[in-house]
Amino acid sequence: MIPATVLFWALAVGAVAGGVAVFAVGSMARATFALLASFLCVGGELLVLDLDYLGVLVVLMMIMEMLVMAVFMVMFMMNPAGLMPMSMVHNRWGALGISGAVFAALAAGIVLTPWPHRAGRPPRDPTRALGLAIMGPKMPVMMGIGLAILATMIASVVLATRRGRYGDAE
Amino acid sequence: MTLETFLLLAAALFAVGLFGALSQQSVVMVMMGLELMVNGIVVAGAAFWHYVAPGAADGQVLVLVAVSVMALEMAVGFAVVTALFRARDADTTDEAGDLRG
Amino acid sequence: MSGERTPVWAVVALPAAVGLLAYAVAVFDAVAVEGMRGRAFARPLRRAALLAVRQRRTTLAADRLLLGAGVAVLPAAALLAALVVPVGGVPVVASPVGIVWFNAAEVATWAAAWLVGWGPNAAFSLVGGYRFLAQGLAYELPHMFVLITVAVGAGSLDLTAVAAAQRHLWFAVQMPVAFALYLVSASALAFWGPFAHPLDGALGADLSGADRLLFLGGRCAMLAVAGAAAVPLFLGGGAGPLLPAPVWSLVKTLAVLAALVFAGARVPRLRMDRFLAAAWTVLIPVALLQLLVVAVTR
Amino acid sequence: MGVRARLARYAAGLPAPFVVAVPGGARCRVAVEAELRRRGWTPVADPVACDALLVCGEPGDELAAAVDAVWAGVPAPRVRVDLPSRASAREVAAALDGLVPVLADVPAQRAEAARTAAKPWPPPAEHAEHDDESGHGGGGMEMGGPGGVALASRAPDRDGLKLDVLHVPLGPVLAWWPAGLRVAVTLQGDVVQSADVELLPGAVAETFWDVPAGTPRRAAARRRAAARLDALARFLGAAGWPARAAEAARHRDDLLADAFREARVRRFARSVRRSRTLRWMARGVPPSYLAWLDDVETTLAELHEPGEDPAAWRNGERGSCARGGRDAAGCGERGPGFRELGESLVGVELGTARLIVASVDER
Repeated sequence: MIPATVLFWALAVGAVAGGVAVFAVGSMARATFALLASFLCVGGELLVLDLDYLGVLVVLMMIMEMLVMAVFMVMFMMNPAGLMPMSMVHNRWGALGISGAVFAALAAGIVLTPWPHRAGRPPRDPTRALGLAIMGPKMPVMMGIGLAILATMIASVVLATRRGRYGDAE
Repeated sequence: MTLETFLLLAAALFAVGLFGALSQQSVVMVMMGLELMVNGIVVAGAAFWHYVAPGAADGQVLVLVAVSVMALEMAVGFAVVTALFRARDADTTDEAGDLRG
Repeated sequence: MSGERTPVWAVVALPAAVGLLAYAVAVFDAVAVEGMRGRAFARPLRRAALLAVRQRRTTLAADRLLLGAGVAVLPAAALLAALVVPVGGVPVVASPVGIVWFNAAEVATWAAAWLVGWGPNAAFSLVGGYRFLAQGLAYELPHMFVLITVAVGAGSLDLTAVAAAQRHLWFAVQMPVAFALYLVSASALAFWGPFAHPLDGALGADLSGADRLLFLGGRCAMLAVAGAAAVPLFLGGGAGPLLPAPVWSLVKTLAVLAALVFAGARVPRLRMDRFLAAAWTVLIPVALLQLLVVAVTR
Repeated sequence: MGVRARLARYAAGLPAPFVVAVPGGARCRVAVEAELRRRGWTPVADPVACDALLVCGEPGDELAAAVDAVWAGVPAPRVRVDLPSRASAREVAAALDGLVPVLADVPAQRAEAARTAAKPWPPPAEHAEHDDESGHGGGGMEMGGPGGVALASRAPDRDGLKLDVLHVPLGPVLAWWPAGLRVAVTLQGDVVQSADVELLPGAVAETFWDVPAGTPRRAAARRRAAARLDALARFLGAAGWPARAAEAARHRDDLLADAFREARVRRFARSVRRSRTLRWMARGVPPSYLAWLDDVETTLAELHEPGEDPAAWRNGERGSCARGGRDAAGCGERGPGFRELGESLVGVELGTARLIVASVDER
């Protein structure tokens, strides 16, 4: 197998490059698939960390999400294929400054703080541990997510359809 | 491939997402920036699980929650954009700044 | 991946095996539509040769990068899905989450369809491409619930463990509804037979030459791998009297593929708007019911 | 010459034909389809995938322009055969024999490929009155978009949004499509917003399916049943059932050649009628295919009745729903003619639109 370090750095550079390409590339369709590439690299990173289930889950969900985003992108954007040069950006330099500062602060924090050492050993099958946790002590988390999903479904249908809240009033 | 390098990757993704969210006019692109930021959190959560507390499954649950948040955020975001597009026939953040203080 | 050392020859043999299975699917299709007399065995080869030597078709302001990506993703997804499918008990990559990996590779066909639809910048292929998203969603949910049902029945996400769990009773018998739903959604995710809606929206209309060969070949390969995965999922993997395990896997795979292709030829292409409503209102509840039954009785 | 030449020669052994139907060329099209089936050269669904474009009949100038535009898009190696509408079976066989050598001639095809080297299809004239090499749409009232095609305009759609509108022609060169029909469609997504129908005439009027006065009763009945089976083949093809469509075409040719077995035709008609899936798919589409099945079965029944007065046949009072007896009672609900097609296509999804067009049989 490829040594983990090489794999890590390759995927890390891929993820950040994909992220940058999202806002650099002209065509909206290419921006969506650059974001998908970035997420696939993050899924790979999770596999490198022996989180098999979560890594493949990220890959699975992100492919579906990015395609739904691509359809909305084509639907709403004026110039989806980027054939007409136009820039949809405001205060580009301000944003660059802020995000640069945030990254510097985070990096300093990461390097300086003495991180605690590992407590305990990773279980033989992390997926089983996750399963038992969300069915056991973390059950409220699962119920919370379930309710949130239900609320989102209802909210998005009500918002997106023309009828709005009061039936066919308008 | 230590905890610090994973956290640096997470920070980089977060920063790129923040730049995108701040600089883009189109709501759909802002949402892409937000997705990248949550993506940074996923990497950080997994790294903390692997390097700091592999015994408990809390790190994994955090990653699960982060992935769900990404899906929900996108769903609601597109619902808002559709409603905005129907009402104002525009999808840029500038034309939706009514609540601006 | 925590799989043990994968044999080097397996990495080379895999594309060859998937290619052969895809050729078998193409031959079944030729026989199903034109009957035996049309030199069915040579037909796919000649058509493949024709595509191999043809010019590529370029349309106005096409997005070559995404079109190329779309055409490459379909066969790549088939190979990725085949990585975790055990043939006679030994997969190329023994992944503990084989089922989720297989499902992720199948969802990649959505990306391929959308990219090939978007690439040539043509109205009908764009319609064929993006409509496949609505269709994919309607077939993916029952497909996902069926795979979860199998995982619950076997108590593991690893395809080898799933095959082992069917020693005394095959899942096709224990959960017949799940098996039927799997066959429906697997052929729908490879947009085959009655589910070839994108192709009637002319999804591949602007492809020619090597692009078309890779895309349609990838489609056959995707169906072939879905058929191969049906064996460990529902038909007890390599188990069977007399013959060794890999031979049984192959025989069962070919049987499933023949059933899929010939049944598909006997039904007209389903109209998308009609079938999607049925998929949401019928297939998903039925899949959930089957999951409930298996979860309770296990 | 290496692998490519050998591959090209191997591929030329089985041409992939695409049959272009032209008004007035029905005799030639039926003969070509029968000959292709005999050789096992199954026609392909779209022109881009074909390497042999067979134009059956003499198209009018507008239709000829459309066929040339499609021919320009067919990648090499390719061959085009224009057959006269009066072509006999022997001429058709001779023309098809000529296909394989032309396709297998690798140097000529390589020259052909170089000549049509990867030039994208130029947008129609009214969009971009520009000189060739500039490639940028200078003229036209819209601002010149990239490559001379303006950006899509927007219009309100049924969900209250203002989305892109595409103006796209359906036909006239399409598989399973009435000869010479062009439907200029305004598409929003995959929903047809408006459709205006246009019939591009052929050089010769269509006479093949007509039942001239005084033809013997048996021949007239066979011709009528064959006409219905031809329409059925097109409908089944558009409905995405290639196996049954090929079967319908085979029965049509057997009927025309008077070498048919009635039991087999009846079994075919019964199995198509009994298909619940087809009935489910055809809801919302005028079910004229059921009326055609009735026609075929009643016409077959009439073949056995003792000496009928041929005059009764000519004006078709007792005849089935032939063109003459169009509004005879009990003829099943008549689908809309081509003229009235426009309205029935509005607000319909693309796949359904093709089914509606295929359910019209204006012989």
